[in-house]
Amino acid sequence: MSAASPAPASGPGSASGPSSARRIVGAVIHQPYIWAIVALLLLLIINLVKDPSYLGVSVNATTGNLSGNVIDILRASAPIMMIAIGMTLVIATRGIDLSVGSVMAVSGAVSMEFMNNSGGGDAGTAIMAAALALGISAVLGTVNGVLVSVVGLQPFITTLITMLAGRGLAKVITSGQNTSATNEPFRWLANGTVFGFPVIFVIGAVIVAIVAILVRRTALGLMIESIGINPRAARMAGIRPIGILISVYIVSAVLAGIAGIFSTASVMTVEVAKTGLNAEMDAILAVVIGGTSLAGGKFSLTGSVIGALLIATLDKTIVFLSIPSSATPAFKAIVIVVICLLQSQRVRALFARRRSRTTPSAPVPTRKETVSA
Amino acid sequence: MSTLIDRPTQGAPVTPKRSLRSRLTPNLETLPTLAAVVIFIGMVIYGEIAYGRIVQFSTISNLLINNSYLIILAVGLTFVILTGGVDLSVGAVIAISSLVGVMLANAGWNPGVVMVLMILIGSAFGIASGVLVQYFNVQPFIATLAMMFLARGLASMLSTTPERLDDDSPIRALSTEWKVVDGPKINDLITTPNVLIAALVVIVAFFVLHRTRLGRTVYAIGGSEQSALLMGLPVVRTKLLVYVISGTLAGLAAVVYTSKLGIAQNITGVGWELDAIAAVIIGGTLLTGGAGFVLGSVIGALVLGLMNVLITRDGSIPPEATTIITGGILLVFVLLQRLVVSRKRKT
Amino acid sequence: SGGSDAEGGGSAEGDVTTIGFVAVGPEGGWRTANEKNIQDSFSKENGFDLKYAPATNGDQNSQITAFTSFIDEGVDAILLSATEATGWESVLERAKEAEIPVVLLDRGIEPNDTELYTSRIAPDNVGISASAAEWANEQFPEGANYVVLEGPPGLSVVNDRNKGWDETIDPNFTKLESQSANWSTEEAKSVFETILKANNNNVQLVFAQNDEMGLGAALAVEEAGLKPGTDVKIITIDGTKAALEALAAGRLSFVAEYNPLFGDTAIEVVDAALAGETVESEIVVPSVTFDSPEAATEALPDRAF
Amino acid sequence: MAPTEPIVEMEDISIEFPGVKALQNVRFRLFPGEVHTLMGENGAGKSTLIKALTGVYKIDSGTITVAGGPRSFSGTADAQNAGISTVYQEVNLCDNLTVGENVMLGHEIRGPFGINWKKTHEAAHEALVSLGLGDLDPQQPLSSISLALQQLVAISRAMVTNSKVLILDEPTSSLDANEVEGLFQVMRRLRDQGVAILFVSHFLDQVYAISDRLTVLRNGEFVGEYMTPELNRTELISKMIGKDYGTLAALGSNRGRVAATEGTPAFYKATDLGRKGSIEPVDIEVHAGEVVGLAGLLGSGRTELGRLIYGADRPDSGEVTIDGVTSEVHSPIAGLSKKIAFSTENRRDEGIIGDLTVRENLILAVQARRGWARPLSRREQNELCEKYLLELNVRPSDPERPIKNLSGGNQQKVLLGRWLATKPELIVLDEPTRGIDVGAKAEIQEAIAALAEDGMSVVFISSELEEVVRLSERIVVLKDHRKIGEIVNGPDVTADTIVDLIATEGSAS
Ligand SMILES: Nc1ncnc2c1ncn2[C@@H]1O[C@H](COP(=O)(O)OP(=O)(O)OP(=O)(O)O)[C@@H](O)[C@H]1O
Ligand SMILES: Nc1ncnc2c1ncn2[C@@H]1O[C@H](COP(=O)(O)OP(=O)(O)OP(=O)(O)O)[C@@H](O)[C@H]1O
Ligand SMILES: [Mg+2]
Ligand SMILES: [Mg+2]
Repeated sequence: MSAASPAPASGPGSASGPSSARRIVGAVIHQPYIWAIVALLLLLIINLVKDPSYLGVSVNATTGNLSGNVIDILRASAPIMMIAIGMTLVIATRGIDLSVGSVMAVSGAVSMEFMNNSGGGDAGTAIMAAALALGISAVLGTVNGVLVSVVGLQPFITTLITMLAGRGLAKVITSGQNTSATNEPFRWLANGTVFGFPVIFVIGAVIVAIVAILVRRTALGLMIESIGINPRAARMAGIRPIGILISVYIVSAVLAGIAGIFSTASVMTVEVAKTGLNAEMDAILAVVIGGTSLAGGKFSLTGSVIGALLIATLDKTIVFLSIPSSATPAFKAIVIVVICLLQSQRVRALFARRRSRTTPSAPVPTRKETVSA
Repeated sequence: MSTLIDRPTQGAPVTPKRSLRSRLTPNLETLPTLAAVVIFIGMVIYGEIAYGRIVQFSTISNLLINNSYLIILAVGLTFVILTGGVDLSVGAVIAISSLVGVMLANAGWNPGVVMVLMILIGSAFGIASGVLVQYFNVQPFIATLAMMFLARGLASMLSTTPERLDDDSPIRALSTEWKVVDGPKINDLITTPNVLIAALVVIVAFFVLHRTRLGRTVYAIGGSEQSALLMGLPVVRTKLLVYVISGTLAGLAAVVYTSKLGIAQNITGVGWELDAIAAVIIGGTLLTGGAGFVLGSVIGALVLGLMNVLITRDGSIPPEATTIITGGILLVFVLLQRLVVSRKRKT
Repeated sequence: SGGSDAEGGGSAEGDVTTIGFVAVGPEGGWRTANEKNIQDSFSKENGFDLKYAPATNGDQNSQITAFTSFIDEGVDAILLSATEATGWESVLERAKEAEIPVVLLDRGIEPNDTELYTSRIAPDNVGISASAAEWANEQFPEGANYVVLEGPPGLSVVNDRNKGWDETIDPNFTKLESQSANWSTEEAKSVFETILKANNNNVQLVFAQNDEMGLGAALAVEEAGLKPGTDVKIITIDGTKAALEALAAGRLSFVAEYNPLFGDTAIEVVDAALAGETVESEIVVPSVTFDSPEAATEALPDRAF
Repeated sequence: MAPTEPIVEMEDISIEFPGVKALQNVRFRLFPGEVHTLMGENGAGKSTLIKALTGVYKIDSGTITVAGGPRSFSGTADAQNAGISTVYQEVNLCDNLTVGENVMLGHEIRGPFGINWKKTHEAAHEALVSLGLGDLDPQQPLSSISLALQQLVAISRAMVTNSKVLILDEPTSSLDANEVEGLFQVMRRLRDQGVAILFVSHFLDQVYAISDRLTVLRNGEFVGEYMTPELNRTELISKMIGKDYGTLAALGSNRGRVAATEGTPAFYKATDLGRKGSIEPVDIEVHAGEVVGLAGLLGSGRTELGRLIYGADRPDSGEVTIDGVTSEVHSPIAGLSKKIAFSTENRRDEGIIGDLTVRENLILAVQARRGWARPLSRREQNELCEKYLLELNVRPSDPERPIKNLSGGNQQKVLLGRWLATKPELIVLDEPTRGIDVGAKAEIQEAIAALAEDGMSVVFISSELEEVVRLSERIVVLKDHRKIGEIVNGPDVTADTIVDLIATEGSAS
């Protein structure tokens, strides 16, 4: 499903032979996101109990596309995946980006306003609109990055400010109106299919793969982690934190811009007060569920992708089971709490102790880590 | 085998210079808070000149009455933020606590018991956050986000329609308006029990933070949790306690707010946690913990309240600009703090 | 320095009447049209100085702050579009004490104590959703499976629109589900696509409580390879231009207008109140319904919102 | 002298961290009224034993008896309540608070209106006075005083409570001789009052000066318990390192090579290098293959000068030529690309990247210089690791272990490896041997000498003057952030030469 992002520990090239499959399974079981996978499977099973054909994918007779709940989930997960990937990188540097939801709204507002005014329905207009939207997103990301790295403001407060101002900016762009446009190629981004698969998911997966290669096949990942773990030491070792921090916030904002395009293209309307609302929370949850610590440092893109899928599945499951969607937060809360508990040292130590009754193994010492918000 | 450098005995280590610096440094620490006070006064003066009728009994009374809940929330968050944590759940806790409270009061429960229960609901969420943070090493952001989701979700399950407190409910008495000075027309100096509750909370919080070991431990944890632990301070208990304090005060804020409006609703308090955090930051508390004052947070809450009043008075600011203005003001304050901190590092 | 008299502020300069408008703020097409209409009506040329105070994120507390601030300032009259019906007693009493007339726009207050305000000008939410239900009853004499897409649960509009619908719809209709899509097109599309799957596309009717959600539902229907208007009929409330265009194109089936344009009425009421005349406490703004593409096409050219 | 009942008795203590047996069946006894030193190489398990006693780490097996009864503490606070005060190895204070608040944290004096600040500050002053810090203002922020003073402040915390047991883990690592003597006087006084003191230090002089009894650990195992006077230094060292003292004795001196660099152009030459508020303009030059020592009192500005050479801080005056080329070194990466390396004295905050593995830490600087786009292949990384872990004798030598799990001394070696891997032509070593055991110290000194022999330029900073004299060819002496002189090393130069220079310059000004 998420073959796009290579596991940080074992590169695809190194794994070969019949034992490699077992080794990958073995490696996955020890990953912190194993519980997210379990939760994801559980949700799918619950849905299957309600409707045994839940996982069925069929070709829609009228549209000729693949259709099914799984397809819907993939589609819904694409925007979350985008912002979660960007958020992962930001969090790895010990930061946080609360502005992604507002950047989504700005990006959507820019593209809708542009297409609405230019009136062109062709692919060129769509590309121009998207480029403009991503450009402005990048500017917002630069503002975040510069305030955090050069001025030295705290990421939480910096991005809280851009979150407030960004939403305002989106409203200014459309003069407070929800703006629609018609442009078939743009709409196709979110609603079309290639080889029966939703374009939006394919693009999402490709972008995830690009980001994964960019950070894992170069030394960027190592540098990002170094900055997240010990910024002063990283600088002394010759890493340029300012450049990396600014780029990370730009990447996060551009990915949020893409998410904004995705979610406005699906209805071809930007709703200035709604588009991307609380999206930052979903992204942060996806990252944490995926096993990346908010304290920065080691990160897992695969984990975040799984986290995004889990959140999309949860959203869909609530509606599928006819539970009032206003109760969704409560279910999210339960999922987070349970997964965080399972990931915690204390609970893992408990498991280890239970296991050590049969095989002698190391009890885990209680070690306190300094936690920063 | 080894000789260490002998320090010339009489060459005392620059003590006089240091004591001068030490007399200066506390001022630097209070500077962001002082700046908040100055800007608040500036806003008052500007408002009075530009729009008039700011410096009058009723406006000031209403500023306090309308923001007493925010002051209480900001005080609670000051504790949490001083330890380097954050509590995102307070807004949602107000929703669930006031909903449960009104429903029980209308079901005929003793109002005293109901109010205590409302506060305890806040405490319960605080304990849950604290346990997650302290015992399971969940980051404060995530733990309290989970509690925010839980509280909001439970509130929506309880009721999605506004629950109205009976007209004769004694809980409403907390918002009885007492005229301290009866001015012409409605220009009276008014206070309500709610305002007094908020004032009491501020005084007690100030005392706890500056005059008890608990308070000092809060600051120490904010400085370095690891050090506090190895110095033998009760870190575990204190960290748990700050979340309980924050939760409890959110419960109290629910009582205050409910008594004022007489209703409770599942959507009450959306985004108030951000208002409270903004108030704390404007008041000069560092988000990384270890430095700040509870009185600053009160000023921060009043700055936000006054800003809303001024925007209303102006009456021509487009709605899309309001959040930009809030963001801008916040930016000015944190830049100011940043300046102070870097100035301090240079000395 | 607190002393002042009520005449000191707004009307001291002569004919300019200062009006405080406690508003909701951008929320959707309908709200924008409504608030723009009010702002345009109470213009400088008409002798008004309108102070516009939108709520922050629809938070009632910010409205109360704005309201009290207007009282403290001593405006001549206050227009109130409450985000929430309840909890207004104490501030309204203060306005009364300060002798400032209050006119409620759109949303009413609960409990509806007419002593506390001058008049309420609004279309009839209950009546409008009832008219939508009547149309549904006609269209599906032997009933149908339907879904309600509602606004954020808890809002009084949502409760009113549910009330009118539920009271009127025939008992032989089956309500498959009532789900919130938070007034949003995007959410409505996502929610409805799942509902369609959960019910194997066996849905004949959607009651969307605003235009935006109805348009989202139409997209989901098309996405599922069905035809809106034929396979699934969609009812929306508000009557914005976008909805009428969709109705004209056959993508929606019924649009009930919730008329936002009552600025002129509001001016009359305010003038009367300031002149000391008694005003009717309940003024219903007449609204129309559109039940066919033709009706929509006809209305479109001079649709103001 | 030794009463019959030990106040602390640890039997068969074992602790295992993932992959490391930090302690195996260790026993330890502490009697009232004695100073008992815990000896052992880096990573022998000294700090771990202390943390086991105070409950910071849970023991896997074994028993701890305190004052006659079995005890297991849940942490420092718990141990403190039972009369055991501890000063841990790294300075653990809160630098957002004042000196006095740090001293009194948890022991503030309370009155009817909460904490009585006046009395609390007075008590803090008293505790500071007992360590000879009477002129330190308790109201000044901790962050404004030097690391050495902070270490003393940390110790004075222990003076506030009337403890029966006092644990000091390497309290002297950044103190000067006077301060050490002051501390020893206090320790003797407390000992005479019947307090049991557990002491850790790598300085043998200090150990012999203060301790009554020794326990030696090696590789997490108990080697033996001895009365100090009954064990001579050579025997002690052999017990610690498990082999003969010969390696250490054989260590030569660089003094013979002094003249070799005269006349040739300097590899690194700075004129008027300075930075406001940290160091006044300095002229300094280093030749290829030369070791230049920086000597001075604590806080004299040696670190600052080292940082300016590397570019860790931006100089605001001065001209630098490297290899004859005028250069600007304004950031660490600029220093690195000019083939300068800098090993920090502040290992925890500026050195290691705790959660990364030894391998990642080791290659970091090389990678930073190559830039992010040209990653080192896994093979290249492994080669670097193999080479330097072996060369510097890092234990354990597993490159995939998080560096934070290594003992302090081994972390230091990995960091040295990080810099050597960049093949620098000039390396600035700031206190590379601080807190390092005798064996490792000798190894590192040897490595430095060998590097210079191979033509590398070295700037060597150490508080141990003998070390500076032994290794350097020229010694730059700093005082109060100024360069006050330069000594060409020779047979008649000793530590006292430098001390005299500092003292006379002091009285002259
Ligand atoms: N938290 C930890 N996790 C894993 N391993 C650890 C941890 N702390 C220490 N160790 C390991 O335990 C062993 C003993 O370390 P300890 O810090 O006790 O050494 P030490 O004798 O105090 O050395 P030094 O003189 O360098 O301070 C070392 O091998 C170290 O790598
Ligand atoms: N992190 C810091 N915070 C505040 N002051 C500092 C800090 N580091 C150094 N200083 C101050 O700068 C001055 C010079 O310190 P520096 O570290 O250069 O001295 P040094 O000669 O290297 O001594 P040391 O043996 O401690 O390394 C000292 O007075 C010290 O108090
Ligand atoms: Mg140690
Ligand atoms: Mg130094």
